[in-house]
Amino acid sequence: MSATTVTPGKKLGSIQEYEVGPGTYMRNNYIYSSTVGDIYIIKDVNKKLPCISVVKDKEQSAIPEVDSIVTGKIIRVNPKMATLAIMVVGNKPCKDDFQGIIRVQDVRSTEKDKVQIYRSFRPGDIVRARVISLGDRHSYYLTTAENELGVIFAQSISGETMIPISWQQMICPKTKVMEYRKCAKPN
Amino acid sequence: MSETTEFQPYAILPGETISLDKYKNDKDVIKIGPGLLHEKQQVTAIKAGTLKNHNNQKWWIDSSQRRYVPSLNEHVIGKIIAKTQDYFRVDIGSAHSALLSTLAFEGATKRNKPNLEIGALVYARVSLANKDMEPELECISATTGKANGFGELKDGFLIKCSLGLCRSLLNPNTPILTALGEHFAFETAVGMNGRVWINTPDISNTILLSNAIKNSEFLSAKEIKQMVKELVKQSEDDMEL
Amino acid sequence: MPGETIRADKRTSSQIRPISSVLSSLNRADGSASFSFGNSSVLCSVYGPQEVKIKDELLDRATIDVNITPQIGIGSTTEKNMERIVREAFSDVIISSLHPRTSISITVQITQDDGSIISTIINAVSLALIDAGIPLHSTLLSVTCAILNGEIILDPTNEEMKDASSIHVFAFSNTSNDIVSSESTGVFTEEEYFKCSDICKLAVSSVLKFVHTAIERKLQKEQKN
Amino acid sequence: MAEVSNKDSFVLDANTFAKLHPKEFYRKFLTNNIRPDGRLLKKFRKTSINLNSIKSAEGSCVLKMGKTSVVCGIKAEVAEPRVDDPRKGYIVPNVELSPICSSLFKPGPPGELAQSISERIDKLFKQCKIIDLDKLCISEKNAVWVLYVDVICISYDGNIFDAALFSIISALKNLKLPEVTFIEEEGKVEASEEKTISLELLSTPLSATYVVFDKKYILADPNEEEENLSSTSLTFIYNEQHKLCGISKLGGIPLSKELIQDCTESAIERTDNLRQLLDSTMKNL
Amino acid sequence: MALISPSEKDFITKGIEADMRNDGRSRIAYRDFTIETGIVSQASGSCRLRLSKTDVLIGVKVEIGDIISNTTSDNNNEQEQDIVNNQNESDKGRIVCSVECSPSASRDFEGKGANDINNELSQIMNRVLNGPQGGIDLKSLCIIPGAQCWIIYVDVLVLDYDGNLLDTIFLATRAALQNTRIPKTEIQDIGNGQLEFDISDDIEDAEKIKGWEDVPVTVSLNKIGQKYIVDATAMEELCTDTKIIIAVNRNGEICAMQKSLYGSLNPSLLTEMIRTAKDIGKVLIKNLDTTLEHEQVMASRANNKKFGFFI
Amino acid sequence: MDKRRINGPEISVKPIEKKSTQPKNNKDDGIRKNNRSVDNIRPIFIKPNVIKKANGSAYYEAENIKIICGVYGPRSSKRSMVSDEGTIYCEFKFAPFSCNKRCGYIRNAQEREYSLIIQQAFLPAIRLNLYPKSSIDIYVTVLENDGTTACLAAAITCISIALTDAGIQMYDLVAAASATCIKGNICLDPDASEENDTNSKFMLSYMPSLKQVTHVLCTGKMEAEQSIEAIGICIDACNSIKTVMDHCLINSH
Repeated sequence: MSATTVTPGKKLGSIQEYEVGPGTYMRNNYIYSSTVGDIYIIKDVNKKLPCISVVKDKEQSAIPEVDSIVTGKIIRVNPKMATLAIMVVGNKPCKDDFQGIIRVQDVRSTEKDKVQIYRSFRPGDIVRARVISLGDRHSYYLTTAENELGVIFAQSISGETMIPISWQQMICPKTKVMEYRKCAKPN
Repeated sequence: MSETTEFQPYAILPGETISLDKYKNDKDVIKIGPGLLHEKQQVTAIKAGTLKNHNNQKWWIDSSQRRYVPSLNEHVIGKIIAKTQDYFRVDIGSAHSALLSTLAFEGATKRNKPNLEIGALVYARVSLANKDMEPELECISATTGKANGFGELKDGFLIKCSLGLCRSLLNPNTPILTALGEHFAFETAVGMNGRVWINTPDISNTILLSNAIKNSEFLSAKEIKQMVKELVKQSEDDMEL
Repeated sequence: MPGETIRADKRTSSQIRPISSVLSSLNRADGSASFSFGNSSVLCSVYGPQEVKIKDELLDRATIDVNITPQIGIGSTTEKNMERIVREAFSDVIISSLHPRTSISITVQITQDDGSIISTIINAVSLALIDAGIPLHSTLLSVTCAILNGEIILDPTNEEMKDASSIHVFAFSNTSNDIVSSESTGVFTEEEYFKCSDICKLAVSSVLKFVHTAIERKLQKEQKN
Repeated sequence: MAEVSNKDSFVLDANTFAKLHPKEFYRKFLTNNIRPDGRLLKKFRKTSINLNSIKSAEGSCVLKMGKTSVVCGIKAEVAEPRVDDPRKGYIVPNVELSPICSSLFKPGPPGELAQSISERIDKLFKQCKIIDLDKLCISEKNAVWVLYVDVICISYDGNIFDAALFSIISALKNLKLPEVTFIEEEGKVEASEEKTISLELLSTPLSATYVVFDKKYILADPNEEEENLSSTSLTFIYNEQHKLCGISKLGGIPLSKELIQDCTESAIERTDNLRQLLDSTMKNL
Repeated sequence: MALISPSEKDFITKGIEADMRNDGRSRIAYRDFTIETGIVSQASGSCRLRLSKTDVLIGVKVEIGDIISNTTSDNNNEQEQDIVNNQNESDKGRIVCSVECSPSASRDFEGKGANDINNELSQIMNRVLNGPQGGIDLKSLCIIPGAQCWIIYVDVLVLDYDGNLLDTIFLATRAALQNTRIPKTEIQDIGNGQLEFDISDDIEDAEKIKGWEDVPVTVSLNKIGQKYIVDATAMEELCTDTKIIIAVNRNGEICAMQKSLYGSLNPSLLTEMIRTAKDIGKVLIKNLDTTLEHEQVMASRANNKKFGFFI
Repeated sequence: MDKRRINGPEISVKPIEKKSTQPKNNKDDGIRKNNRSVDNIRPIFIKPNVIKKANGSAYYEAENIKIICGVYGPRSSKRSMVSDEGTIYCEFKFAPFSCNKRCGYIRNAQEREYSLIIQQAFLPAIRLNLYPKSSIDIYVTVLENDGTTACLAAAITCISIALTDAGIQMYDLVAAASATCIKGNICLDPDASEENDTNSKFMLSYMPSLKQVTHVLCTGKMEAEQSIEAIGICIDACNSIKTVMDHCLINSH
């Protein structure tokens, strides 16, 4: 049993003592814990008060927030946009897939209007993108207009894993057939 | 085009393998067309029909079905089902409705766009067809960029029939169209997606022609000539009434 | 085989009832066929590849859905179980990767049920798929057999199935002689099961010959000119 | 064009790789004959049962098979028998796959899987004599027992048919029906509090299920992920005299006779283990 | 849900904190109401009640039904089935209420939203009126124990809505039950233990429902900010985060209590609410009875002709 | 005739209990038949994380009450309205074999009402502003029912554990207690037989450390002061239940 494990609703201290961190909340100038987990007090040099947070060990499913990097599989493509099933948020896989859309003007930063969607994505490709807004009822809005974002895994027609050779081309090692994709820069 | 030989036995069922190695002479490559699948060094049939080949190089299964699967550069007749700012949605009888960009017309520019009403018929060429995408159409020919026949089909009458019949109508030496041509003046457009458009000044002729075309599917050349003669006689009696 | 028992309807134990089938009997469906073993007859129609509802859409292949309506009334759990058997049997036969994000819907109406109805349905669906020109890896055909007081009888009627000790439905394809789909109920031993599967394989090859001639006759009618 | 080394340019950690490429993830394990959850290919998951824990039901069994857990409860009520067989009682098996056990199932009426399993269990009761329905007769033509056998799935992790069948058989085996007398004039049935009679089963059929992954690996007792990844499933139902009560091969890939035969020994062994487990749990009840 | 702008909400909340409401009422003051009873001829009893703009019409129909009706009786609505299920004695009648909000009353009653609200209101009415706390002597409704009994169907139609719907419904129901007449029944014993009954259909000797005076009325207390108000208007209801419904009968006993909406409240405020509800409830019942008597007197003076419906 | 399930006979009835000849030994010295003390709550056992596919789940057992609850979410909500705050959806169901009289498969009015009550009890406790556009789906199945109001209170306690197990941020755990009035005394945690005898039911759900009542439900005739006394008793019960919940969460953490 680690030092102090707390359950939701436990009074941790007053707002004069600590800064509110993740897993805690403030109500009539007292700080309470909002999840079950261990208390971590991190001294932050440029802030005068230490920041208190409660961390739950069993990672629960994350949900996409604005600016978080998500990874997913393309499920549908049409000239206006590509639809993506978000399977991983950051590096935590989520239990149920969320739906995201990459609009044709968010595919890349250069020559936005000359983008042909089927030269950028194909159904079945694994794509890494960034959330730009919470979007509408069904899906989040995503963008791949950065070098590290785009297709990280694609299969050629013959079913081989293709290797990116430039930011917009991939090659199938077996049949040497070249296909167009908006590839992500390998890290 | 040299005649196509029919390969015995007569009918092929899906799953039957076809041995082509005795036709494979060393230099040229055997091409396999629709209805056949090349898997693990053997060719199997995936549709039922008769095996046809074109001087032993191109092999395919000739089968007739009713559902159209778009493929590149085929001429189709579609009906406009929706209009948006920069493209029309066209129903061509395939799984997904096709997209016809407003700029894909001869002489169309951002400002003067063709105005087609919803429900209008259009004769177009398939410009993009792959299984992952919705098919796209163009009303300009691939080579000349001119319309040459593409664009809206005004009035006339549209009939739906099987793909096999449409393919045979496009084949010049099928008797039906030439036989009818001798007696009636009519204008027609045949789409590979099982749709035929017929236009004559006189409505009764149009109906007569469309029935003739539909019945001609299972008739031999002789029976077609006989049928056309009767139709001509019958239409002359109506004239006298 | 001498001394073979003759059944109620004068058939020997390894004799199938007369088969009859009509192709493209419906003009609005993309493909349709009716098939019957004696009085068990079924009408099947196929629509597709066509638009699919967003919630059933699969990104890399076509969604196959099967709908069976019984002779009288609306489908109950028995029909739902048959739908699952038929859909799973055809899941690998249909090359669904050629038409991703579409739906192939198979509708079956049981016009008369007099025994071995699942086999009749599988054969009717195969013929309807062929008629619709849906790409198929192979032609799947099926025959039912039952063990009635110790003896294996082919293509049992409802009466025979009632007092049979076990009923076996087998489906084979024309590309491999392994069992594609099999559904056996009742009490039986392993040897009986494999004996039944061999007998059914023989019967299926004779059904395959019938289907072959049926398709050939239809093609000859079409290739007149 | 520069030849690029084909090292996987994107290093993904284990569980992201499992989420994005489930099939390759499994192949990497199966090539050396082990499964991601540590079991050998032919190994069944640990099974435990807990009998008669629900007092409101006449017979009940809570079953855990790995992460799949189901609760089977039997309620006995009285009804008039059918006209054509006045001595026969009813047995009404139903499997509920409610949204509580997995996100696969939506609220509303039972889906195809639940209906097909209920149908297969109902057919099993009809075709192989598990209970003698005449024993359920209270008084001919006026009152018979109706056994409502309801299986509620608590946590769905694949192979729900084996779990449901085993929980039904164990619940039936220690069913406690109250002793009843039929009162002529009021046409009612009166149950006495204390004395209960139990029902002896003519045969105890139990099942073992396998799935075929990638046409060559046969996995016993698949969990939910293995069920999704493989297209062919094979279920054997054996009774206590090692006679088959049902074989069901669903799905596309054709299976040769040898493959089927090599599953039957392990199926017989599995169903015998389950019977021993049931008897030992009943002994130290 | 109808929407309210944050500034409006803030204005109302501040007002209530300072014990001032838009229409000048104090926090525990009720709007006055007008009643007309006996206005629907076919019903056994009826009443229309308007609490300023909230307008409700109640029709009470008394019918004969069988007591244990777990067989599929013809109008097998679910509500009735539930009342039968949890009423296990076999010598009691029952009361079946159903509320119908007509979409003309307010935008919230359109489409799916309507039947959620209808279900909730009917459920509360059924729970309060059936059982000893409902005040009505259910045993008196029984004709032949174990077989036939009187069933009182209370049908509520909401014509217009300006907040505090439930209190209006209960006031109107109590008035309608007071106005209801049950035809007289004679029971003959036709030998071999079978009982027979017939109903005399002249109006004179139809009696009142026994125990209608003990029927409770509800007081809805809406917590806004840290204070609570009674008889909230539609606008005030939009600023409420917690609503407590307390049913009180004429001698101040609590017959039912239920919280709704999304907020929470501390126990001391809850106990204060219960005490205020008790007093307000008693006062409310008293002046409901005085208005009914007053209407009786007015009606007898104008020799029983009732007019003025829909003015 | 439900076409989607296996159907038994049209009507089936429970056999009537023969009035057992020898009288039950109800020497009623104590107020309650099963001589539990007035403020006795049946011993509670809670075990989190029992459903693999659920984000969070919990199993609750108190002698003859057995409840299983699964929490799915936060996940994209199919329900129409877009809101910058998360929503809660709850489905409460009695298993067919859970009550004395067999319950049907389709949720009846009482189960729909309990689902609504649970939703209203948890709305003040969950930090919904952290889960915009998502919905938290709570599914409760009662496996064995010994007192319907006690089951409702047990379900609320069990859901708090499941929500925390799912990692959903909450202002405070929600504990709930039920009570009834027997011979003028307020008795806690009534079982089925006690509930049938009296018609009064009382249920209160409470956030112990924020000291806020999130839901109260009461039927049956009670003096005003008595209901206030009942509220006090239930709040003390909720505080003691909270200690059990804390203990269970910290152990399984």
